[in-house]
Amino acid sequence: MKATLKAEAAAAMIPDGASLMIGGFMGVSSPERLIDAIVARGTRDLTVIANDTAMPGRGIGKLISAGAVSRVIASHIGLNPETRAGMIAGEIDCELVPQGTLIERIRAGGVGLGGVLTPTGLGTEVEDGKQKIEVQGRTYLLETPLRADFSLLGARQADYVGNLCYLLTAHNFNPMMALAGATVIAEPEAIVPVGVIPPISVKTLGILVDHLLRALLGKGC
Amino acid sequence: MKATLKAEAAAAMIPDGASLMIGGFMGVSSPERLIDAIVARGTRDLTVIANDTAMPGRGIGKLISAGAVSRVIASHIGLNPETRAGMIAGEIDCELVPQGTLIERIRAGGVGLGGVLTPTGLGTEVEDGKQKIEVQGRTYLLETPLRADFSLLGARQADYVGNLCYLLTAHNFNPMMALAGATVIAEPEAIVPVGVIPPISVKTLGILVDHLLRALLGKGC
Amino acid sequence: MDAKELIARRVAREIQPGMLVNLGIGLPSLVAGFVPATSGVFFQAENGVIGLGARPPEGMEDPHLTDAGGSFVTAVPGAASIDSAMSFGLIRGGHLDVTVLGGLQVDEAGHLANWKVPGKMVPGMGGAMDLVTGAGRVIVAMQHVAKGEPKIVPQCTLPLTALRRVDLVITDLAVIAPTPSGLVLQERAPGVDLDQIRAATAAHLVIPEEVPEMTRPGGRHSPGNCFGKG
Amino acid sequence: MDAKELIARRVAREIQPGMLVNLGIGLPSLVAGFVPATSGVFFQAENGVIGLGARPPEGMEDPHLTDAGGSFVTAVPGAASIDSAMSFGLIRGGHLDVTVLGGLQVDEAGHLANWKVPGKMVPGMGGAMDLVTGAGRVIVAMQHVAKGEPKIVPQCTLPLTALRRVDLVITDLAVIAPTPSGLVLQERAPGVDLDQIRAATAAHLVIPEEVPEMTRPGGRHSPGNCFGKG
Repeated sequence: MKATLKAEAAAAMIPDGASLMIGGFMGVSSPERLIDAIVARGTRDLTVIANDTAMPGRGIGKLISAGAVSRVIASHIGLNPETRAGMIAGEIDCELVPQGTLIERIRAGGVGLGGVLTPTGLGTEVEDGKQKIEVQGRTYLLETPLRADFSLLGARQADYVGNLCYLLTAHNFNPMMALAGATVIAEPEAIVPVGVIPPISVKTLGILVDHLLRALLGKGC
Repeated sequence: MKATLKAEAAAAMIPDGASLMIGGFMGVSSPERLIDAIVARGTRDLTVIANDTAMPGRGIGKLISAGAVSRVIASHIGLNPETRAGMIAGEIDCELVPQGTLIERIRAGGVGLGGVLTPTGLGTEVEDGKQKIEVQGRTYLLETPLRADFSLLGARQADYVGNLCYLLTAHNFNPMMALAGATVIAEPEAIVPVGVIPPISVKTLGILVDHLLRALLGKGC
Repeated sequence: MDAKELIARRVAREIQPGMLVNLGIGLPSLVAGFVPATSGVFFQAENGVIGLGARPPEGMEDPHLTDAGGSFVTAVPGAASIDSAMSFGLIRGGHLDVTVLGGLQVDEAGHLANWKVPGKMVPGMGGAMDLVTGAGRVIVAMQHVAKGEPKIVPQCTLPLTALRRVDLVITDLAVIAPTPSGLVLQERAPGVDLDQIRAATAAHLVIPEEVPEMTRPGGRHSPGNCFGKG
Repeated sequence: MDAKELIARRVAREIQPGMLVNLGIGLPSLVAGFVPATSGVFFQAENGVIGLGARPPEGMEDPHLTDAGGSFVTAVPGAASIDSAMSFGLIRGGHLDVTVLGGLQVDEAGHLANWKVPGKMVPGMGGAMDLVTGAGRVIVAMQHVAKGEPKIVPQCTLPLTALRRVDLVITDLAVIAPTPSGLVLQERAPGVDLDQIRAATAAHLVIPEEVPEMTRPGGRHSPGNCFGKG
């Protein structure tokens, strides 16, 4: 059983300079309260690994606007002009990774693989500096694992063991990031008693989740 | 929507010499009716890729007993003395693969990766003949993808789109094998109308399933 | 019929019943409107759903169900939700039958450039590189010319999306099939003649003796029956 | 107390509240009986469940819920079922805190051999190689001697399971910690003296001045309180 904590307490665990994997796709299923708390705290020099940087005012976009982020590893930043401006100004170091490669690198980091071979990116800018390996007569790029100090997840439902469920397109990067963060903090919309989530419905195992944000009850916290 | 077919019709698609991935773990969640139909048909010289060969009289064990299998790629054959006898007699060629490596090789074949790097097997017999690759200062074995002509799956429930659900420990190798067979045949215990399985409960996507065995209704077929 | 609708309708005819299809943002997303709901086609949104449906009625939007562009969508009966590893596993693993993408340039080798204009547009490739590398068929749906500049060129000057030769290019002027022997002009838009196409194309086109119009009598598709099976 | 129970009880004391633990078939599986249900320990069965419970009452077995040996089990509240890719992802990815495995040989380098006796026993390694490679801690639970032959040897003569040095060896005679400077004798079984252990061990043992008995007064574990927290 896990004690739940407030967003401020969770944000206080994250030091300047930390690397964060943050779930969500264009802000869908990102941990919004946790992000707000990091912004409020004024944490700096963060590395963010995520599919995208959402847009100003939403999800990871709020971290970008706050100037909290010095490095981004993402597949797409096109809908956030502030990320682009930060990149051009040299304030944000951006590594752009094909989406399928990004999720496999995160998975590899999470499941103890030293890397994966993918055909994606061959013959493009993406192959620069990467090892090429031939297998069964085809050439692949060796893509290396990603891990982070923290994984910050947004989920629909949790139980007090830490098991998580997501709805529909709100899974996205969350389940794999749960495997690849040294410390995993989950922000569920609701928490239910242990045993209420059927074993076949769990999408992120409670044993992977270190901290659970207290759910909002009505307007209070 | 997929028409359903009888086990005999499905078995008739599988020629002598075919390679089969067969789901199940010690027979749990193997497609028993399909296996029975292959045995009845007398198909020969099959390659079976599976976690294990179960035991005589159960799951893949029935194919071994029938002399239908000339090659096995598995992590464990210890509970089937007939597989061992066939191996010693030179009738069955056995490749033994660590379980975590086996499932990753199947996944790689299914998701279009050219291979994965794993630390498992380093310094053991498993590394013989394999490429070693260093990443971030650690050494890994390059393990190559596996695919098969057919994947034969056992599932709890299907809908007529072909979406599949499994119960508890009956998932095992089935979901990854669904990705790695050129033709995928699923044997559900029950079939429900389209729309009955919630989108978040689908564990194998219907678009991966080519053929669906008719479910047993009462005693009839 | 405007140019975008023309293109979308023509792309829709490439989609066969039962296929799994991924439509890019923008013009390609219009294609769904011309594929009959009864065809058993499943649309993928790479952010995590197989069985994407139309926009929901007002007031019935759900923040947990959006497409890759972040727009609210619905799910059809038989839909399934998946995480990003499975979503791109499907794409890279060859389980996606067709992807329809926009393009900045296509060249004589059939290479596509559609993710970057150095110094101008650097949004990141998102899923484009995986889609072009892994999909069963890659269809590029785009305007033939952008701001007076031909987009079908001898060799892409913009960064490539993949080494893979795309399968079909459908524009407001023509249908062009990249092949090992070059770009073959297969169809022309209604009322468009060969000179117009040549003038709007920087690349060399292989032009067969007969180049029919896109929407032709007796074809698989006729006006007023846009929901007929491909 | 028989030898197996002695070993199982001693292993159980290595398991801390909240851990994720995988128990091998046979002797290691007995450990679960000595870990308190209230400790929040989750047991993994690598065939696909986190939160393995006890054997079900007769008549309540379910063919869809078995352990890796194929025996019927139950699932505790908060359990989750997973496929084999996730199961071994947990193991190889370092998410499993402890694995308890049987052994055929352990040597002075701390190497374990437990999956093959060439020409005699060739069942396949199953999950053993991943477990020894990836688990947070590897505990070998075995008889000290098999059919008169020492199992703790200078160098394994049987094929290795992994290059990784195991963390602890618990037998019916002793608790031994493989370290960079050799096999350190940490505890002896009740009533067993050092000469007995030396005689039953082919490997060189590093023997500290004091080697307490496994079950000692004031220790973390006492008879009659086998369900006390580790």
